[in-house]
Amino acid sequence: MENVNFLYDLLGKNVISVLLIVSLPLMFVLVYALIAILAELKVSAWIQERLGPMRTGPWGILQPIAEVVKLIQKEDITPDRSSKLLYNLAPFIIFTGAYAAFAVIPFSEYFVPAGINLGLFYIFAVGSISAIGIVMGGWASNNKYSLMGAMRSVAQLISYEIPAAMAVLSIVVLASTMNMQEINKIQSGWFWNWFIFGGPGTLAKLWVIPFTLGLGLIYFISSLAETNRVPFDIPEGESELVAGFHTEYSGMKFAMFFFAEYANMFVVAAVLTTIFLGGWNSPFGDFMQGPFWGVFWFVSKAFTVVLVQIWIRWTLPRFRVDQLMYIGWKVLLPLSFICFMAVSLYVMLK
Amino acid sequence: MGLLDRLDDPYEGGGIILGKVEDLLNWGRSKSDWYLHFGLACCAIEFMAMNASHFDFMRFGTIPRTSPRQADFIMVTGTVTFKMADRIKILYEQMAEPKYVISVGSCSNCGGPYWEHGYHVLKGVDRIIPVDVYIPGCPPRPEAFEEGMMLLQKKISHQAIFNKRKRLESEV
Amino acid sequence: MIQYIKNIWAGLSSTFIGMRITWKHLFVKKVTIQYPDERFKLPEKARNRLYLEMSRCNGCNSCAIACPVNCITVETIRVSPDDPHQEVHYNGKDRKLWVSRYDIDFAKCCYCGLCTAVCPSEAIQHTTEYEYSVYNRESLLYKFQTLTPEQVKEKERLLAEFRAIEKVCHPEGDAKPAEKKVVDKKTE
Amino acid sequence: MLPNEIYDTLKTEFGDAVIEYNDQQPTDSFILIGADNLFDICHTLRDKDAFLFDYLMCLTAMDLGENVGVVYHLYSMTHKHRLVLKVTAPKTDPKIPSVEMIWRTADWHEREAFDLIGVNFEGHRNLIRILCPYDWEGHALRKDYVAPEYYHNMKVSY
Amino acid sequence: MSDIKRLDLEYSQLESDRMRINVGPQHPSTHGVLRLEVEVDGEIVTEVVPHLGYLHRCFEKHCEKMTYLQVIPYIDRLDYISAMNNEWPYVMALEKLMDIKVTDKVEYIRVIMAELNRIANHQIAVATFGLDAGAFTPFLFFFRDREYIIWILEKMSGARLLYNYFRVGGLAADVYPGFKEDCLNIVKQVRKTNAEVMDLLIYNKIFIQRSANVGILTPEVAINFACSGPVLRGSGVKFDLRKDEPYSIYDRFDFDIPVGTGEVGVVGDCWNRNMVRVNEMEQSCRIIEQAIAQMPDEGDVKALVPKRIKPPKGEVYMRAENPKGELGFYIVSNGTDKPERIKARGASFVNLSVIPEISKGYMFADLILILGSIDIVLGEVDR
Repeated sequence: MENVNFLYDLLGKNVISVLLIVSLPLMFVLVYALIAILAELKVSAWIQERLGPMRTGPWGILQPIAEVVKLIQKEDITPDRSSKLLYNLAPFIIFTGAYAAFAVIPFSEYFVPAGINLGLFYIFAVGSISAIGIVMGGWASNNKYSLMGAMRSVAQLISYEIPAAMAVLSIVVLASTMNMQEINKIQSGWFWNWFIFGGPGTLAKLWVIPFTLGLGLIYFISSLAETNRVPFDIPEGESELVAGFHTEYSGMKFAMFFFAEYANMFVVAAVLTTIFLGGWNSPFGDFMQGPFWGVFWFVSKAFTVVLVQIWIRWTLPRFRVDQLMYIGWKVLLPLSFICFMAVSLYVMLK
Repeated sequence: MGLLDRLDDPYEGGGIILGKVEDLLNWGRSKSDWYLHFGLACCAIEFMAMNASHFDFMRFGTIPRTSPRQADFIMVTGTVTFKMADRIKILYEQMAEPKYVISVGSCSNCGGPYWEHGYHVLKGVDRIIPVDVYIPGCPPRPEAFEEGMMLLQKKISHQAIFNKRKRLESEV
Repeated sequence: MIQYIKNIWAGLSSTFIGMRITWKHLFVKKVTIQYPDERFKLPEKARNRLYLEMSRCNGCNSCAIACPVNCITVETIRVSPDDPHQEVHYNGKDRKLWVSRYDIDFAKCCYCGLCTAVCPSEAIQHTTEYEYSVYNRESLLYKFQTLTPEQVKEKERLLAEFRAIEKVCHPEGDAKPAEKKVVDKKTE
Repeated sequence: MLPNEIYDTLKTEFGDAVIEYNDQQPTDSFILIGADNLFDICHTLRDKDAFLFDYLMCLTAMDLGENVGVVYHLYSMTHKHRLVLKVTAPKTDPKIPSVEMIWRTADWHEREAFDLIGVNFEGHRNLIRILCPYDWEGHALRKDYVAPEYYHNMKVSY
Repeated sequence: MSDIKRLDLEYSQLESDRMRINVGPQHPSTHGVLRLEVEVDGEIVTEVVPHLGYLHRCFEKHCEKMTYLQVIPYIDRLDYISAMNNEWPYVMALEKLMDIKVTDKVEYIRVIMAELNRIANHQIAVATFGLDAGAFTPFLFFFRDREYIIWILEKMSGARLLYNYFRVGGLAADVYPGFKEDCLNIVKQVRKTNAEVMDLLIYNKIFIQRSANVGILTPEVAINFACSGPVLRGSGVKFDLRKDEPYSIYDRFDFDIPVGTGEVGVVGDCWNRNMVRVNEMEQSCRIIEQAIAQMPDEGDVKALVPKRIKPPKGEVYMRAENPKGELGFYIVSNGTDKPERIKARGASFVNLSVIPEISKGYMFADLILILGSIDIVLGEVDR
């Protein structure tokens, strides 16, 4: 693919531009995480007829900044009987896993840090890194709650990887590419060209729309589980496991977990946006279409998905661990197979 | 309390830049207070009521944490018994610096109604951990909790990291 | 199999019902009272901090007796007849007792309202004041007496003088026994 | 059934073990029984069709000076009648048979009575302190109880 | 402390990796300071040992030192969520001991206060149960409504939580103008929120999955453990002191006793126990409406008893249907103005003792729900 990166064109391919391109997503992650934290606080408050943070800046919009300023100053405790190396390494690994996924996320037609051809495959590969970090952190903390949280979390991540992968695979079959930029390009045009509505095609695609909608739902549910959000937040379920695998973490290391969680939320939302919701494409054909509008559309779509995740969090109770496995293996997996076969059939007939 | 306890530091100074940085850091600490809710007795119900929609404690930037490691201050709401006292001490020691304690209600202030004949009641949580703010009441109104919170924020924002600050007038 | 599909449907539909409810609540008017800026109006008989109107207090000690937690300490001195500061009570009678000490320890107080119920002169009252958090617990010990320590000493001296004279006049001791009335419930 | 009828029935069955029937107002009328036969009497009260006292409302131990007494408030869910039983034992050696096997609810009530008054329930499977810490000394609700000065280096008195 | 451990033989002989977890005393969902020593085999709970006493505030010792009037503030602090209900059996016991009849108006006000407080208590119970299951929003909806109830109670008594309102033979204060309208508004609001929460929480599929068929308590076990209140009724036993032993004026009202029906799950599980509470709120609303309609406007509520209450020598056990279950006071009077002995039979204390029995074999997450469904208040457990 031609994969034009306008910054390379602008600055030439040297160290500075590479660093800039690498750090742009980092900047984005930091700013986004702050906004997402604020959104979480505010949305939860409004749903509950409260106001949320009000006294830090106008309407409390500086609240996340205060949190960061505070977390920097907090003492960094390493428990005495923990496994020091693993304990200290875990947050970095988790954050690396979340951040590395940003490498292939196409923010716009012209901006994707690394437009590799196996983009979706890469995301799944990198996404699983966080499982290692979680189990490291949970085990090294030398805390029973942490250990239980870590075990649950890993079991959950592994189980839900499969339906999510099946959902993505169906779209790969539909688009016949794993390059995320390509997938986006296929979906250009009006919103009925999005893969959640069966992708571009004639009216013959009508019968496949329920299946692609189902795939979108399956991916969304699995993504909730992969990011440990309610109703799948059993690894850190407050009422059972105090704070789950990060019970013993404090200060900046805890902040890393925090950031990684929100970054992960964005990654799954971005994947959902890319493969189902048309990525950086405008929903209205050529209206507001363009490289910079692309960033706008992409971010706003992804952020809407994040908001829905937050919305669900403050609506539902959480599952029990066996029910979670049941849903993963006995509901989502068979359904995703059915949808996959339907989509394959559609591709064959096309 | 380590770094932040240098109110009695003999030399003054630090200059404008350090002063401003300090302001920022103190602002961050005072505006973002994660608390370990230590619900013990009656006051805990009022505490829940304060977290509820009508009073909305989160307006002050307070977020509940269930793990002491991540908490900035601990709110002891209720009667502390001897059986419980050791645990409170352990939890307090597990918290990361800088840490603060708010003692809520008569019982944790000094044993409250149980101060005279309560053979099993610790007469004031300040006998085992240092308390920063005392909120009187049995139980205090939710607004009183919030007033205590503002008092704590005031205290935090007057603390010194780099240079000496004036003590709070009411604290002397 | 039918049950299986029904369960999935129930799960999805109840989730959407729940989300619809929370969505509605996202936009309703918020009920929060933003405390330091706006306040909830307390009912008049709200039981918060106690206040003692010293000019009405006649030192009868019934509040200290009624208090279940003994947070009120009252000490009184009898008014000697030749005291220059004779005071007339709110009900027109002469003051019999100088209240030399009236302490309420709000760290102990349980705000039950029993002391206000027994007060004959309505001197002690619950107020609607609830904002008095402090940095030091000692600040919660409120002293209500209006007499300065010098005045207390003066009164004690006057009383002692009066007693001495009385004793001379009535050596049999048919007058009231000379004592400084320290009222403490514990000794009761 | 009224308490006096229950008393008559028990008296014929257990003889001297049922000591006294008291119905002086305003006290709830109660039956005083000897400690030795308590278990059997309670068993009869629970299982006999005429009584069916399947619900132990309350179990109270109290310090009576020289004796300690235990009061059982019984209720029958089927017949809707109630009964008060009383047992006493000397304070120096307060041994009373446990009814934990009859009414499981008595488990914690008896542990509490042991904790606060020091009644020794014989036959209780797990008679340890329940409210005070396990290393607490003395029985707090006895009239002659003096609170310790320090507990784990914490001053007890104000 | 080896004697605390009381493992059944068959368990201790099994060779498997078990983990002992300490839940509490400071844990987000132990509803206070209960400590459960839980032995888990993987995620399955094999043994639960409750340790109490972390809030033992020596209530019974204080009673012996106080006069009868001074005991009332301490009684508020037993079950601090439903303080009005707590005071009632105590004053009733003393009234029975001293043979006092209270006026009709007092009775009606007491009923309304107690039922309002029952609604407030059940709101907390259902809300925290939802919180244990992970649903945060219903918690705040209930607390928003509870605030309106609290405002009424505050206007009546002066305090928000610990009212000290009932007196022997009367009440501390009369109703304020506009009381009836406030109560009727509350009833409306409670019904509205209940309908909403039904959809949001109670009939939510996830919630049903979590709480139905969990922690099944059979009626026989419940009676043998002397459970009471919604815990007993959730098991299908139709027993309510307001109907079975009508005290005060409850025989004048028309209301039902909700029991666990097994509509979802089986009778006696957590969902049914919780549902009984939701239904009881509706019944309380009905009682309040009837009481408001029947309440006489005229009449004195102040007690016509001497300031120093000196009941005659005697003993009395009085019980009343509290939101949590049967609260009984056993008062031994020795003829002076201070009681010889007061024993409080707390409903939570008795209901909690059933925990080790019904939580074996369920998952660790279920244990939290079972604990939540029993609705304990540690002030009443530890006294």
